[in-house]
Amino acid sequence: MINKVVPSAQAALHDIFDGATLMLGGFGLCGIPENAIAELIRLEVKNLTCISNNAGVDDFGLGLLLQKRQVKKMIASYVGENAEFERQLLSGELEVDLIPQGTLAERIRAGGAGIPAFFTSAGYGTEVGEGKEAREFNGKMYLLESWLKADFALVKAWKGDTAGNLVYKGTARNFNPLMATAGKITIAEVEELLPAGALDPNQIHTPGIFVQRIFQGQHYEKRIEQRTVSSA
Amino acid sequence: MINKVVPSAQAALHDIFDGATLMLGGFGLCGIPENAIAELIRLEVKNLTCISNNAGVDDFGLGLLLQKRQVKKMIASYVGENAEFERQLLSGELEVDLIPQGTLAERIRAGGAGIPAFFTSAGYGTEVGEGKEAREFNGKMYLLESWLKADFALVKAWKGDTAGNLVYKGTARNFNPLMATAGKITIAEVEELLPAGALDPNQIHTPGIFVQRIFQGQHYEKRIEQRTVSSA
Amino acid sequence: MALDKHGIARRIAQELQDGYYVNLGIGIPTLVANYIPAGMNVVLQSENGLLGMGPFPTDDAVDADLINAGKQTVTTLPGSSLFNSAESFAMIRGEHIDLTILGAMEVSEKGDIANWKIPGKMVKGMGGAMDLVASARNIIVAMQHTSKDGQSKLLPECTLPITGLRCVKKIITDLAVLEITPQGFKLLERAPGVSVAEIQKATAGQLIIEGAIPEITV
Amino acid sequence: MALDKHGIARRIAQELQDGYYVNLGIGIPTLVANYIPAGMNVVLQSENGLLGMGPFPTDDAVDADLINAGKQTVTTLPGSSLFNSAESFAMIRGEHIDLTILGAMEVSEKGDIANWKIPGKMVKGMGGAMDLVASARNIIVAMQHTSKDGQSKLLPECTLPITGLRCVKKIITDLAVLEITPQGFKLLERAPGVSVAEIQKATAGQLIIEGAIPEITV
Repeated sequence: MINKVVPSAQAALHDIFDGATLMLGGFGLCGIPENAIAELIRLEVKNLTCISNNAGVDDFGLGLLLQKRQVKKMIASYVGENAEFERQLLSGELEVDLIPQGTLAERIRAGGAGIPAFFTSAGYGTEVGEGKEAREFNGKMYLLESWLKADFALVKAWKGDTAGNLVYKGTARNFNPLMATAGKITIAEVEELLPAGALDPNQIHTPGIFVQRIFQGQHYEKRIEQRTVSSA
Repeated sequence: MINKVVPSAQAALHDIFDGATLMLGGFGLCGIPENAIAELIRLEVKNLTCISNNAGVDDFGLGLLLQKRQVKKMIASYVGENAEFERQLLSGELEVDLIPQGTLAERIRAGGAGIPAFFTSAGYGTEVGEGKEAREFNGKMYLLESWLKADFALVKAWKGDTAGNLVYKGTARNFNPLMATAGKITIAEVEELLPAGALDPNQIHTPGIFVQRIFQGQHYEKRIEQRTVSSA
Repeated sequence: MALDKHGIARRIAQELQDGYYVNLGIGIPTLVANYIPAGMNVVLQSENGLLGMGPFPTDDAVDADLINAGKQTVTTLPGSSLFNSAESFAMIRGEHIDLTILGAMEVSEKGDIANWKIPGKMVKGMGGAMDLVASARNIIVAMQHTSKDGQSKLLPECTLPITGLRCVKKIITDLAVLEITPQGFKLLERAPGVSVAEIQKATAGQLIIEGAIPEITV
Repeated sequence: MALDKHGIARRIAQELQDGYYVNLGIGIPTLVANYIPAGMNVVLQSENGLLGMGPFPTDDAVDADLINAGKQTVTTLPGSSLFNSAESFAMIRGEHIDLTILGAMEVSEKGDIANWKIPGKMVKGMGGAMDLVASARNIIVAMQHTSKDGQSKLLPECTLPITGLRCVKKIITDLAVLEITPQGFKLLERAPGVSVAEIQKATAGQLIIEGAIPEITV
């Protein structure tokens, strides 16, 4: 089997360039590639286009990149937890493309699956549909949406093996498996890196073919946005 | 959790009607819904439109339905293992729609996912593209293909639970999870039926929402088309 | 007396049916989970990738890798399943969800809904709302009848950017239960002690009143 | 002497590179798996849902639930993965496969391929071939140079229904290795002891011969 392991985030992200288009997995702060984000900050790469469902919070996740003004354009579905984001957006410092969440997910899947465009009903009759081709199927209106791809996809998994196979945990899966398919170079960080053969082939979420580089992540903080509990 | 269990193939398939459109999982004879096919024969339903990657062999799988002349139209990608099929097709007794395998898979997924149409490059410039809208994206030509849905999807899984969650084994997965999403009524037969909670939520291939009825299958033959072995 | 948000959630819970798969939006809709009638099997979908959402975890069972679409820590139940965002919206777009309950800033008498943007002021994004309203078979809106400054949120036309056209079926507010009909908002029930006249006053869009309007019982 | 099918497979194996993901069609292409150079990491994809296809099982390890696209029983390897047919063709359509090797009934000098239908005689269906040829970054055809009755299969234009347009990059036959160029079939290598004149005679399409043509070494 092909070995995709690199020793560190530094080795994995060494060729990310100013102006690159990145996909970053995660929903809120759940399942984000913490090590890759830290390395992007260390690299000080600029003018990034970031495709991610959310934009982190002010002081964690993608919010850290926004703080450092490394992001030129953000493509997301919901950015409500980030005041700095809203400030940069309203002041015009940041380009933003807001996309319905299901359309965002499907456009990324389409990018990975070689489907240049598809029809979806989400956003018809709204601002999202402006300038887009609309068509009726079976009496309902749909919009034509195009695929999304990225120079680099940065994803985070629970377990991975040396062949690049990935398994996610809980709702930390979210956009990660989709983005893994749509990056020209997909870089996976994992909580636990295992030898090929340690994962059940029947239970792989991302087959290794989609992953170009994999590394063992360090020091996961896994910050919780809303710690809600019930009494036992 | 909602309980989807019915006691038998007979109970599960009782309302399948003459002229119904069916999807049947499987690739070759691998992962086919053996119990459901046997029940279709017992029911003697006629004029069926069957969507399935293959058409079985002369005396097993979908071939049994062809023998009994229960099939009006077959939608498939490859039917090379079935002489009776080829006879009925060449004689005009059977309507046949041959579709590239990836397009067939994606059209079924689209049916389940509410995507009425999408572009794919497969078949452009061939008979498959005749009468279809073609469009260029990034210098390459693509065909517009529409979703496929069915009145009933008949799928076969390895393990299932009372909530309708399914797990497949090996390459018996193939079209089964896609078809499960695209049936108005999806009927799953399983080798092992378990209580809800027995399967790891992180490792479900088909979430229960897609399954309307599930039953414990009996007497799986699992016939092998080409038993190829190597010396130890 | 107008219903509080728990009252609204309790009234919405009466719309549930055994065997329903339900997507609950953020805010009041989330509270509906607390009022599912005992013995009724209802499965909650969270669009970030969970079917069969359970209650909040006990303190020692909190898992950062298990949240709902509102980013709250949650639990799974026996029979739950986890999946990616494309599969999640395949469920939604493919009309596999029986009922969607969500909040709104405005609803028009035609059933249009606005809940994602206030131009120049608030830009949080639509999240999954546009997908949900474009595809749900049945959409119930849970909201206050009027804004904090007393403006009606039930309008002839939405003034804010639209989330979806002609999609809302029913509205449950602090004052009333209303159904969208070709003629406008049809008043079905009123909050205990709230008069039809009060509801009329708080409703800017066309209000249809036919016969005696019963009180909401929760 | 013309190559036998194992010779063709051996020559094709020289096209493999370390780190390649490869889809092998039914027939001669399947044999290529036997000639992967030792120490080279090549992963075989089977479009029915397996990445990392291993050798045929020993008799006691045969599993009816584990077959390849040719319906033969196979095995997995450490690092293999299994997936559904939509995911499988997402890999193919999304150009994640480095090399596709398949058989053909005809190839044109422009790189068109026909391998799925003989009108009125044979209708087996295209299976995954149309998806593979429409999306593969690199396609090698493995076939006999001529049909059983001696007709050339390398033509100016295909006469049979097309599987895909302008997609074949290289052809490896019992007689020769040829590359598709804008000018036609460029002869790269000839089978041991087979003359350029013999290849010319067996090739109906435009054949480009530049300089000395080396013999295939396998």
